[in-house]
Amino acid sequence: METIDMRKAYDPAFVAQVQAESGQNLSLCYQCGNCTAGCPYTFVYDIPVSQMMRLVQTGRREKALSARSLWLCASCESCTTRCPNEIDVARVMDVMRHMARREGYVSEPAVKTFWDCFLDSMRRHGRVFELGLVAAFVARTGRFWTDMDLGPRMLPKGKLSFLPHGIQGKDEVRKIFERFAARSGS
Amino acid sequence: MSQALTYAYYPGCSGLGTSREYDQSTRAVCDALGIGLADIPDWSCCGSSPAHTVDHVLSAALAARNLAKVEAMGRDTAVTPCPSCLTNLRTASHRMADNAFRERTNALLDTPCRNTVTAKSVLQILAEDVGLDALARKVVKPLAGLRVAAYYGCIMNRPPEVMRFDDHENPMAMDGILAALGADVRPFPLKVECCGASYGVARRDIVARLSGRLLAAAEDVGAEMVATACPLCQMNLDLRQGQINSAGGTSHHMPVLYFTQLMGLALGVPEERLGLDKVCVSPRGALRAAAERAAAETAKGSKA
Amino acid sequence: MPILAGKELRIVGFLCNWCSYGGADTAGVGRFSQPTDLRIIRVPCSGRIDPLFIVKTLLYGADGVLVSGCHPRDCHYGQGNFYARRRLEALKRFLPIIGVEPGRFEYTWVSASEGQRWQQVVQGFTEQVHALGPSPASAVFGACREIPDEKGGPRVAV
Amino acid sequence: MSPFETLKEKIREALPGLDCVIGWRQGFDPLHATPFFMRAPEDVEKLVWSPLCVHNLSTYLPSFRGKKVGIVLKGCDSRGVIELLQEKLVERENLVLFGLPCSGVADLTKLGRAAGDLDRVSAVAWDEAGFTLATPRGEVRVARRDALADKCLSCQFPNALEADHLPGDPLPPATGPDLGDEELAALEAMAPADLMARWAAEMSRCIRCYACRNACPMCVCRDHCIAQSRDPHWLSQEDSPREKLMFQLIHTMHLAGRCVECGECQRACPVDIPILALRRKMNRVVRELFDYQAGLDSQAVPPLFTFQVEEANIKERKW
Amino acid sequence: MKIGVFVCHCGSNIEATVDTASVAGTARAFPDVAYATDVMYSCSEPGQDGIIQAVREKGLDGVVVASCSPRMHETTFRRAVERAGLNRYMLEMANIREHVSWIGKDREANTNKAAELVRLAVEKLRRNRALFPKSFDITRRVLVIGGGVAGIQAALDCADGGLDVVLVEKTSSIGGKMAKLDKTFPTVDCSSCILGPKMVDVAQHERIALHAYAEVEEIGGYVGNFEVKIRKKATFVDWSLCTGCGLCMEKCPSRKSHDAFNEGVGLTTAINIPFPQAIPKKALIDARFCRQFLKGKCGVCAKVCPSGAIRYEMEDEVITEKVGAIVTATGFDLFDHTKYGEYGGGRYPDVITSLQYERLLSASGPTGGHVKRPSDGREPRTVVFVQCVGSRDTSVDRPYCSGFCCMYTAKQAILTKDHIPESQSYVFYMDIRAPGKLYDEFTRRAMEEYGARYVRGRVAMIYPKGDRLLVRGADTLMGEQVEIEADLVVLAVGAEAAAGSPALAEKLRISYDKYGFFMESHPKLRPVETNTAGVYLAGACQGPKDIPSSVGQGSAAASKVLGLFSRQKLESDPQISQVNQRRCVGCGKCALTCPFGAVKMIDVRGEPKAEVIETVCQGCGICAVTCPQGAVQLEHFTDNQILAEVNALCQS
Repeated sequence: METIDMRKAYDPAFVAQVQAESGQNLSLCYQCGNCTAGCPYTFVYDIPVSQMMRLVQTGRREKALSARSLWLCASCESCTTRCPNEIDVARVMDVMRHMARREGYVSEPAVKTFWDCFLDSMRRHGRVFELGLVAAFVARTGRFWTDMDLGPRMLPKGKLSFLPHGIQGKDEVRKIFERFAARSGS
Repeated sequence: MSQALTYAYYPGCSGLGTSREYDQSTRAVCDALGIGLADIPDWSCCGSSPAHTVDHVLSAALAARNLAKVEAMGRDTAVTPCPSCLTNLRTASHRMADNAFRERTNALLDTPCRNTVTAKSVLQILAEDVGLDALARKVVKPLAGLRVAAYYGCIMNRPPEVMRFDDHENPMAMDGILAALGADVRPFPLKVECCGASYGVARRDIVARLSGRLLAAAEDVGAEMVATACPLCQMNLDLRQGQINSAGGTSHHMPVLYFTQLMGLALGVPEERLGLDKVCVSPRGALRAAAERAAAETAKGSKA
Repeated sequence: MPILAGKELRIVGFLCNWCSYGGADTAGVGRFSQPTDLRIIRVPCSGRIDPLFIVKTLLYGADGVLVSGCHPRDCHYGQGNFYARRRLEALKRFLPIIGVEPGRFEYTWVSASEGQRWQQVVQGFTEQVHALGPSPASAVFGACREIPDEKGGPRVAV
Repeated sequence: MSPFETLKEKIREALPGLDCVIGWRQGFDPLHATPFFMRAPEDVEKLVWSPLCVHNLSTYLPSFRGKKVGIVLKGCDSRGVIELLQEKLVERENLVLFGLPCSGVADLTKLGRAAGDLDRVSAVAWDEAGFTLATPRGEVRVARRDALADKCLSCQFPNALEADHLPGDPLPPATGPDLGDEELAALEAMAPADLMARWAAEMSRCIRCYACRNACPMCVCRDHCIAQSRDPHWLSQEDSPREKLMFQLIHTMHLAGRCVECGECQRACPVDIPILALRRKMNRVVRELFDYQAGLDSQAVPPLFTFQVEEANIKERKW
Repeated sequence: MKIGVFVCHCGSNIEATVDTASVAGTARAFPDVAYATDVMYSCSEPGQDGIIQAVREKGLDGVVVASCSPRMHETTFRRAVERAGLNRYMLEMANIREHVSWIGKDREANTNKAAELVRLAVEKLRRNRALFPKSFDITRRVLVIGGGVAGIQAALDCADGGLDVVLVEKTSSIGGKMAKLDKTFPTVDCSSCILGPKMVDVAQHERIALHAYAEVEEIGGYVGNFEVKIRKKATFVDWSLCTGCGLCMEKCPSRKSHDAFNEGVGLTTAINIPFPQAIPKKALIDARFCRQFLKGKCGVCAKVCPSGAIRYEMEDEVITEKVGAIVTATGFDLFDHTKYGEYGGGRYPDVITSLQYERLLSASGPTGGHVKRPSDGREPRTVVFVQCVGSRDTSVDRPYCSGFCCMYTAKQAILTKDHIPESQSYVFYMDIRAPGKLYDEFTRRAMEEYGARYVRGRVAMIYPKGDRLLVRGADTLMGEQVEIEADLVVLAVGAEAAAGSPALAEKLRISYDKYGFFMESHPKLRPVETNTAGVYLAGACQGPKDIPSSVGQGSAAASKVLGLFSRQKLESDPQISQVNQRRCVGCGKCALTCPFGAVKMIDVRGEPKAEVIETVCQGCGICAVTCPQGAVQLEHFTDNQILAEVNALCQS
């Protein structure tokens, strides 16, 4: 295991950015571990959430933003609700996920692809077209086996529409995405 | 309860698809209870989880487009059955209380949002507006004998500063409703634990583990049915029950219904308006067992 | 105060000895940094503060006056802050009629333990007074001249 | 017998047991009535009662403390008496109160404005509709609402609130415009710096005669007014608008919750500074905060000399 | 007048951000200032000597010390000027430390501000005059409020020192929290064996009058002469007749009454003596459960009582006691763990508080000292202790450390092993706080000798799984989520201010912090005094404290009372109101508003005039504001003094 030079490893800009974008003061965290204790996703995380907070405290941009945990957080709010220091932990995770996305850290590609497909569907139709979403996901990931087992169970129930529910205001929704893209300069 | 009670209604995208029965039963139950639901004209997706994983302003804007529509309707309360939509609508409102954030949000919109709308869940209005005593009086087919666990999902009540409804660790609104319907509501300990959310498609292992734990806990407290208030929870627990069983080597056979479907049954709403046929694990067996149990109870009672 | 012209405004505080003066001490002990504008006059109780002291202070050159006492029910003398609350509230509502902006006078309650709160009060009030700028009183009435005091003879200026 | 004649009869009857009865008599010219201390029954014949009886005679009462006196009261004057009773500066058992219903008194400044020069008015008459002034230019007619004191136009207490004798039928409250409110609204609409400058300009006319104070029935300090003391030393002798305004504010604060708004301060001002507005503002504040008006109840405690643990109308501000 | 100004460096505390020499230089130009200098430590002996020397050599008649807060050292410097031959009130202080040097780093602005504060002090001092205290008689009795170990110690020490003591206890027995404990750390002494004899001493001490089941209703008066109204709550038993035989408890048919002494772990009878060692050992009826009160008929206890002591018609009685000093020892309450919904919010019977566990461990407890689960009476094998429940948790408004939970948890882990050798304890902790003699060694023993497994992390949730409890927490040292299936979970609940503390503080006119703990006069140097003369603090009412600290404070408070009463008479503070009767018009507004009735109206040659009763006036100055002609002036805070301060600030 490497020895860390605490001074060199500390990226003050990273700490400041996370705190500014999340509106949370990470120095309030005293590492009690309550977030990790309650997090239903700890079992799939590479770095438990309390240590994600620690990485912010110690200014470890690279390690934090490349964590798979960021992409596996479901924002279930267990950590935020139970934090004894009232830190909105889920928001901090969300903000780091924004940063990771912007800076090209994608350690769980399938998850990101699913979300991208979801947003695409929304952008295109104004509402989410579930069957189209899964189809797009399969197409992009090549994971043709995705939920194939569920098809036979669902189709007879008449739950899945084969056509999207377009709305009149779908241009408005598209413009939201466009303005957002223009604002963030991407 | 006033007959004139009418809310702006936001069905949410899944209401048109995978949770069609939730939408149907919500409308049927509200109808039966004299609560008017006025659909928000030309509503769009709230942004759901994917939007807030990208950016909080984008997420708020997608939600705020709908809030602005409610404002245009001249209403101040919007109700939605889906906790995920609810979270997005309420989080958008919560953050837009900050003027700078609201301005950034409105910059993405054609029609600016004034942030005058309060979003509430269907569960909240049914629990708060109707009243449990009044509800109990309207029951025509009590759910007597039905051993049910009320499962709220992780974001119906959390974080409490945003959701402002019921207890965030031990919510009781649905328990209260089901009890008023006559059901035998079990003390379910994992009411607010996450089911795996939308990871079913990309990481089904997550859902198998988390939802599997919920089903096991429901069985542990003797429930024969789970009542939910969330489309994603219902889908994970019901539609993916097979995946759960094969991943965990279990053999759960637990019907998972929306609480509104159970309300409809008890209030005597015709079954075809409740979409009972749309759930994967059939509730028939559990309902029959409950009815038999209730009959036996009554017989015992009359003998004694 | 020419050396600090433009940086500081003249803010006068009237603080009761038991709670708020102690709270200001607690803030000092905690090293809670504050703007330097405020000058504190210590009185035993907020009930000792004649609203006319405040009128006088505002008319004779202060840009802001801050009064602080014990929280209601916590007065060291039992009732002083209850009387003060009535007097000060009446004064606060009256002052605009002579052209004193409402934001130039505030009264609040800070206990001896509330160092952090005192910091926030001072910070907030100072910002509020700076947002209003210098009081019109000096421009309208001119700078105060030497006032011969009751002991007779003019005082020596600083 | 007219109510006034009845009252005179009552005064004649009471006088033997009293040190004096305070009323009004004709003054040095047709427009002025003047305070009058009746000691003998024959003095009563000189007593006058007219819209020119402007003075609030209750101002004189504290100087008769301990002696038995009578006093003739308009409604507004009676509030001064009640306030003095409340503060135990006069004793009820030593007073005989002769009340008269009053339909308003003239504001000589207003009449002067209409007549051009008050000194050259040779006669004055009045009726329901107004005043007629005989001037060298001929008769000048002034409508009631242009002639009466502001306070009379909206007077809520035309009848003495406390009286031993109150002949005649009580009058209803006046329903005219509240000019005081309008004046306050106009002042409050001004920018703060302009308003302060306006006061400075007004006060620059002040000659520090203290007529405002001497006319005030609630100014009970008399020889010990802090305006003129060295201990305590609130004011210097400097002739500046600041010092003069400070005195007005001292007067206003000392009157908070005690002022009966008789307007004597402003009426007495020889240079017509609108100082009543300050007292009126404070009265508004006291009324909105404590739902209290001075001079209505001799048993009440003025609001600044008491408190509620939970104040209904004072909300703690967030700091 | 000749004034000397002494500007203190306070080492670097002031000098670092204030140019004290420049302040002294500026001060030399102030009116009447004859001498000004800066000093290193004005409060030190050489510092004080320097002041005294300057007064004598320069012929000063007044001194301004610019240093720390007057709340810190005003008394010190008053004594110094007195030693120099001046009246002690010819001193003013400028607070240039707490209000200047410690709150800003801008040396220029600070120096300027310091100089202005000195000017303020000089202008006030120019109007000071010599004041002389009056002496008055004192009542040599002390009231002790609260009969826990701190109050017991204070009462015994005062009584042994020859004072008459009135001890008021809210519950029906003294003993407090300590009486409920099984053992004490770090010695594992039996709690009732060491407390019991002290309780008996209280009962037997001829100088102690004990009012149990009583509360302080009202407190009037001042140091030396307080008048206290005490409400003796109705016990429905005539204690002068009750012998504590316990026959009533044996026969009482209402056996499901809340057992407060046992923290609700067991049940008791409606008429009960809370525990065998209770002092006084007297029965009382809990009317909430008594059939006589609920149903109007029963009367069993009245029938069986051999001394005929039962009085169903008894009512509260309010008595008045005169005392000269008060020791407040009202202790603490436990945090209400039901606020933690994630730990079951009180819904799971086998999730209990640490004090409930003490009762399970105690041989005199409801289980006779056998550790049994409340749900099924089974002996637990796996016991999980969760620390910091209601401590160091901002989200429940308890950000402070309760101080003693780490220690009692270690003790309970040790006792668990003693009671059930085959058991295994787990302790979830955040940090171990054990800074006391033999304390850290004790927690080490819990781990090393008794095998308690300590896990560094908080617990996020507890929920039932079968008939056990699943405890899910984190091991932050491993960075892992961990689960333990436990038979019993003990929550180490923190301390909070006793219910009703703020109300009592208001009666006592002392300050309390935002959590309800009483404020000491100085956190380091005056830990048992309050800012109200004659009122002292002992024990956990001032902040969470363990037994040795509470006992120490009980003795400390007693020594303060004994010191106070060692004087024949007390001196009144001369900073009180005075009436200039020449200016008084006798309107009586001052008398109307005085909270103490210290102003009376007298007749002076036929005219009413106000007069201040000097030993009753407390110097608040409310009256001074009511007097329009300024006839009432508060000495040392006269209109002219305050106006001089205002002028000093407004002309610069």
